[in-house]
Amino acid sequence: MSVLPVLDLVLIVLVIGLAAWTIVARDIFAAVLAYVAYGLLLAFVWIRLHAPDVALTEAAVGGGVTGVLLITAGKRLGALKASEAGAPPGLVLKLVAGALALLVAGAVAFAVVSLPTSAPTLAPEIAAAAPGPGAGLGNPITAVLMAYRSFDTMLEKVVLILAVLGVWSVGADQAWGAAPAPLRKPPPDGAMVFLAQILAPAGALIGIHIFWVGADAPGGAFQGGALLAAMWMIAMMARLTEPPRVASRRLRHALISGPAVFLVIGLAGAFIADAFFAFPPALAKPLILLIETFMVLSIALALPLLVAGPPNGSDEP
Amino acid sequence: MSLLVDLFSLASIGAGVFFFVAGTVGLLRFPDSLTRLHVLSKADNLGLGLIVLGLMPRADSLLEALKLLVTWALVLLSGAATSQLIGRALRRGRK
Amino acid sequence: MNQFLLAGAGLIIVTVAIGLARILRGPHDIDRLMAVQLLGTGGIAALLLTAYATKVPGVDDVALGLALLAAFATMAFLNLVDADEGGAGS
Amino acid sequence: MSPALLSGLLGAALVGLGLYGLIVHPHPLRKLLAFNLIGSGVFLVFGIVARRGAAAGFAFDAAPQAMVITGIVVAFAASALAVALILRLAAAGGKVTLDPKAWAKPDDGGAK
Repeated sequence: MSVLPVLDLVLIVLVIGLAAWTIVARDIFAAVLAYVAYGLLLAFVWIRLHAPDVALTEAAVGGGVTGVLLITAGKRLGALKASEAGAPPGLVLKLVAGALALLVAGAVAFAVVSLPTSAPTLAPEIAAAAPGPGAGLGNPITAVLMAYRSFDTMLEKVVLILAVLGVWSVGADQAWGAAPAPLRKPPPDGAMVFLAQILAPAGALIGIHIFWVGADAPGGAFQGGALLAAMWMIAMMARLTEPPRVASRRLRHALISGPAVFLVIGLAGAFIADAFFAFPPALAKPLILLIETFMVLSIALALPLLVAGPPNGSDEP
Repeated sequence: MSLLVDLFSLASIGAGVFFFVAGTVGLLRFPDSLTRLHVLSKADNLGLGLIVLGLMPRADSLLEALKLLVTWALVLLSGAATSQLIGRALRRGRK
Repeated sequence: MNQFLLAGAGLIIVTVAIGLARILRGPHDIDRLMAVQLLGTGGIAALLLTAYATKVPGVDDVALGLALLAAFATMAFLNLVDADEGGAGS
Repeated sequence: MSPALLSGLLGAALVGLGLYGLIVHPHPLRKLLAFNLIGSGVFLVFGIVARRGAAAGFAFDAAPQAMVITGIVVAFAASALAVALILRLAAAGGKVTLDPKAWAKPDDGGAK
């Protein structure tokens, strides 16, 4: 192993370079694109840390969906004059901010370097306790998300839905209940329709595959759901389908189904198993699979709705 | 046999890397957006394709080899369609 | 052989990163976007090479996910550019 | 240096860079980018804790990694909410400055 350390070093210099470019670039759109490239490279760093699950999430959410969100915002706001953004900071503020940033970065670096040599770990505990008898989860990360720390995962879904509510409430009063603006205004090009017609079904299959293998291999509800979300966005970008009306009952039910099913089964755990959010050993695997299916649905709906933005009256662009 | 596989991988991956280098040089040196678009597709299609070809005999299972192939096919499809769209946007003066 | 795969990965990452100078230079936003697309493809290639050299499991799925999203940013960008020129407002 | 240590130092550098950008940039979208840099820096520090937590027989400690996965999704949700607010601000006033003086009406005597 002699090339690998060099590769790591190159990767890290690159990531820092791109991060620095998002901060110092003059052009706002250049900064946004540097951030998208940064997200792609970060997925690579996670692979080097032996975290393919995180890499997959980072690639789909951090690089892909966030990229579309920021490119849309950057391109729209780039049309504004620079003077509308507020006064640039003075030299004193820059120096103070630089000193503060150096101090904080130094403190974090010191903490990283001086981590105890015998690191505390939950790995054996998770392996022993979380999959439990009969749960049969070979992928420890899925085990943590669905069994060992399942309450956190449920609350995380609630946060996602609160964010959707927040985005919806930003819209104008008279637009309430309408659909968000379509992701593309002019009629789509033939090439884009063709691309979406192949990419979206293929991607949906791959998303479901990644969700399905998540029990034993890298993958799971988050990663699969994020990929499905991206595919729905591709279909909307080519106008194969339109954003749904936010007043739609079916949409709202589907959106909350993930945390709702999770909560109901978790509460039932207090009676049919020995504790709140515990699964009876014999039923653990099918119950976890049921919860995960609805979680995938919630994630795949929530992420595109967050990108699509607030409801929009049909007359207003 | 394994020497033969290694030689094949060596040649194919080497050629793939060459096309990535060529694509980057073109992206930096070519004078306008349309010519840059042209070199970009070389790196996308040939560069990744040759690397996938070189890695395929090293795959542990048939499924793994198939995944490599699908990865390339998806990039090929995306590259072809977006090149078309970018080219069209450029011709209409949308940059 | 593994050293060769890793060297290939490193070489691709370095060259593609040099190509990112297009994000700095522009001149158009579309040129910047092309540099990001090249980084995406190069990233997939380097990822596959590294995966086969270091045998980290699950990397092929990550590459598959990245390949699915290769056109994602470009599609979003072109939709906005087309809308701008349509004269229908932003 | 091991990749874990390198990535940890990378995380520290990202936190510093992001903090600087968050303070210095007047544009809210640039602040959001900077804030996301801080976030991913923190995630990376979590990542090395996970990698170092590799006990015998395990490649990593799954608990911090699972938290990073949920964290990435929550960070995205927060970013989306922020972008919606920024775009609404731009649509409402034609400007995105966070400076209260710029938003004060000329006839109320610059009241804060």
